[in-house]
Amino acid sequence: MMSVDQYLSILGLLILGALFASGSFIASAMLAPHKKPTDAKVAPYECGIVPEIESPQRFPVRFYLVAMIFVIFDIEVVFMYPFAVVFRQLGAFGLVEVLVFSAAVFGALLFLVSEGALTWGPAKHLVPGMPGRTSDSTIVRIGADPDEAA
Amino acid sequence: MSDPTIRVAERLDVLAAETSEGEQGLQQRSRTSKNELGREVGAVLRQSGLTLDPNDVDFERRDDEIMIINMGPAHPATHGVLRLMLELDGEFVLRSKTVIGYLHTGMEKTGEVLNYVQGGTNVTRMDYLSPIGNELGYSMAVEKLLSIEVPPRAVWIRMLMAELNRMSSHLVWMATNGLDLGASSMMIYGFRERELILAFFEKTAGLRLNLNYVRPGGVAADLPDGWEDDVLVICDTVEERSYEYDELLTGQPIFRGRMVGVAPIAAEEALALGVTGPLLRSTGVPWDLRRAMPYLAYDQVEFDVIVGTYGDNFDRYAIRLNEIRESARIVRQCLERMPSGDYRSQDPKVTPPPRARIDESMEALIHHFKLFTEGFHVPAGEVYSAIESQRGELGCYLVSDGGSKPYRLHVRAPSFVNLQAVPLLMRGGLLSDAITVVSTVDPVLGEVDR
Amino acid sequence: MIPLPPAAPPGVATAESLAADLGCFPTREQYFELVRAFKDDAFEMCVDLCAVDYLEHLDRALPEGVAPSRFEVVVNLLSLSKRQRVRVRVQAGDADPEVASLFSLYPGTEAMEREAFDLLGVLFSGHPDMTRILMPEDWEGHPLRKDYAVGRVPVQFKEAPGPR
Amino acid sequence: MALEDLQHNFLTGQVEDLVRWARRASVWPATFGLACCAIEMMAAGAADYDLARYGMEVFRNSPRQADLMIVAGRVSQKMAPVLRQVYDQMMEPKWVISMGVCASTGGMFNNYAIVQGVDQIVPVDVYAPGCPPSPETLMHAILTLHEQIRTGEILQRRREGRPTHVEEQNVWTPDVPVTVRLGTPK
Repeated sequence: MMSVDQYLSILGLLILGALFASGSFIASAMLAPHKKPTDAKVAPYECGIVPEIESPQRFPVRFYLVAMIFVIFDIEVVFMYPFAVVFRQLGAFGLVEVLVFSAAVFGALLFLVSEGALTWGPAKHLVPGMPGRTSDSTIVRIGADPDEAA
Repeated sequence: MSDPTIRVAERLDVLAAETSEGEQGLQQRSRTSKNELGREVGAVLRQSGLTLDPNDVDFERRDDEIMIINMGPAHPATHGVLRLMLELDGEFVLRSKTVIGYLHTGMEKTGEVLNYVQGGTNVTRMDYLSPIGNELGYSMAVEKLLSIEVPPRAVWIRMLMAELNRMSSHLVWMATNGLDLGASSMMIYGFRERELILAFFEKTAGLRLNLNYVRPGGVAADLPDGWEDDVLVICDTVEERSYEYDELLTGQPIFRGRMVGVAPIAAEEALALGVTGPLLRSTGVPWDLRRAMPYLAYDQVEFDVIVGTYGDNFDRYAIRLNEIRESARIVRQCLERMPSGDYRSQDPKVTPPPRARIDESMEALIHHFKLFTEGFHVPAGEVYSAIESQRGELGCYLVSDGGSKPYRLHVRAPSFVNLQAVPLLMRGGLLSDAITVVSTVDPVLGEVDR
Repeated sequence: MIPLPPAAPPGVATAESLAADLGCFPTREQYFELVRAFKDDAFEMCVDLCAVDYLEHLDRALPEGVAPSRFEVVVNLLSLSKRQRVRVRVQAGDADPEVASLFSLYPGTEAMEREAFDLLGVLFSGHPDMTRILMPEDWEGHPLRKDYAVGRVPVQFKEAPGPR
Repeated sequence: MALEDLQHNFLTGQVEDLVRWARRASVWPATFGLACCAIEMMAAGAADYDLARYGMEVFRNSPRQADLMIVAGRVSQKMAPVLRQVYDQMMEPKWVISMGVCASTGGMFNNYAIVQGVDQIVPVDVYAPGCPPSPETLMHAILTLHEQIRTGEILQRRREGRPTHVEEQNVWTPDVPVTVRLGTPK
């Protein structure tokens, strides 16, 4: 019985959540204009132009790749939560345990980077002398002597 | 009753037909001719022979693999009402085409209706970031046709104002370029410095923008007294602040990542496209009209022509940043060597007599009346005069038939020609690079659409 | 006045032109060859191309041997190495003006030719994308022609009722 | 605690006033910069003439999040349908400031290319004169709009391009039809 009050806070959270969600739905239903939005308003906003050519729904595979990478690291964080709650009692053993776990996931990240899944840009042809460039290094000042300027 | 202000269209394609520009826009690959496709992919210039070889352009992309979207007229990053149709494969820009004309004001037609005295007000609204540049191009063309001499003080005042205008235009570029790349604090600094210059313009010409200050025959009014210390304050503040911008932007990894090595252009491609200004100088071609074909008194003033090496976005940024300092240097020399004398040519045909003399002499009254009703007559002929504005060579081709109105006024707008390099610069880059390309080409749509 | 380039087609009329080193008046047939000759003779950039409608001025000052026509295409060539400017004025015909396109020589003239077509109706054969550039797609007529009205909307100042 | 005992020591107000006050205080403009006036609008938004003090801190780029459209610049015939499309896609309640004489009446460009007055396309609430109007003039126009919002009706739609609160004096109305004129001028 004694443990019931532990769960009161969760109950409170659920009730507040439900209240807020339903509240916002009801408010928007009440306050929103009742007229059906016109075709112009429903049209996709493309900088003022209504597109004629229906854009295809197929997306390049790169986008799904990034989604999968996100899932891996999301799961890693989910496992961190229970650890974070009890990591004081676990002491040094817990710490080592988590480090091993995150090292394994970090291995996955290294593999991804080596495969080039995260480098999206065009093959940036790094011209020599690029990194150290300042706003003065690669420009030439041509003085007034006409032969040099020709 | 149905509310007229709400437009009820039955089907979506009625709306689409209203805003579509048909042939002018980007068509599906299956419906584009090979030559035009090469032009849009920007490939036509890749080879030294400047001819199109088919295997260079990958034609066999199927229509449903790619997406054509509009970076359209109402877009924050297109510096005005430029509509850029992009063909995207995911994040990569395969093909692009600029659709312009959304700010076409028919200025060349209006130019034929206004006489030579009023012409300046029409021309000055073309490139609204450099009013002095437009008026200078127009006035020098008229003066060449009239073959009259402008007094030295007017020449030096024009040079002073042109360089101040170059500083203010480059400051707006630094501001909007920073905003495009996410450095919104640069927007605030850029416009804060520009207010100093606009305050001086307002003090001299009465207006912040569209000044109509440079007129055929000289300038509208003399410099206000005490202008020396105003100009000195402007030069010191802007020059010292430009080093702050350097610190703020150049070292930033994000800024470098999006600017260094992005969208390079080769010298021969720039020349073939007729590109001028900082875009051409970034490829290493040392061509600045102020140095190559000096006008006004640019040959008596020493300044440096800033030339880049790689022709990429970073070079264009570095050129514009240093040109602000060069302009400040020129302005200081104008400060020291400003000749005295009258600020307009005393030729009664062109310049209205001072107000006081109108009461005394009948002849001055007739001149004044004739000038402000019908305007002065320009002998028949045609001339092309060019100056170096912020974006490149701004030329004014004027044909006169002996009357008091120009028969044909054509202004060669540098942004209009520089915009043709956009498909070439954007080829194969990311969508985020496309934003920096439009920003570093720095088009001003007022002069593109005229 | 600088001489014509060696590869120029024979018999091209030239004249003094204001603020340019040379003014050439080729016929429509000589036009493309002449511009190609200039391009090979270190004229790297075609700076400007525009069309002019001489509706009322068929008697304008032209060197002899050049038959004036209503439309005229004016091309400005620039040599960066020699720092010279040349202006080529070709007579483009009366009813439906047509001239060879310079796109294969100077790709930079693509937009300028489209604007000349859009505003004055001069056709350029061999141009990759001969469509309008400034006016809306469904616009009839070419606005910069001399017989096209300015399109002034009458401004009611005087007769407007009510407090002014 | 009868009513006469109230010493006005706490605020009372109708809900409408509250809504009007809230709307007036945070009107977000959509960036619809066309020509020279756009540069003055940006200058008004920057540090010296800060628009942020009126709650217009952010220039929203998409019409879905904007309340006010400042038509800053000359509207060409090609741009007219695009302007109308962006206006239609803005959320209610929305207002329009026509900034500059080119937007208000076609200005000095009385020719084939410019729509002679943006009120032929969208109903306009406040006209800001000037070519370009200096940032102070723009702010004066914005304050007049705030005044309109504070005193105007809340829900009533505008009719025929006239702001809501203008009483029915014989205001001169342009006899130009409220349609978008495409093609050659008649």
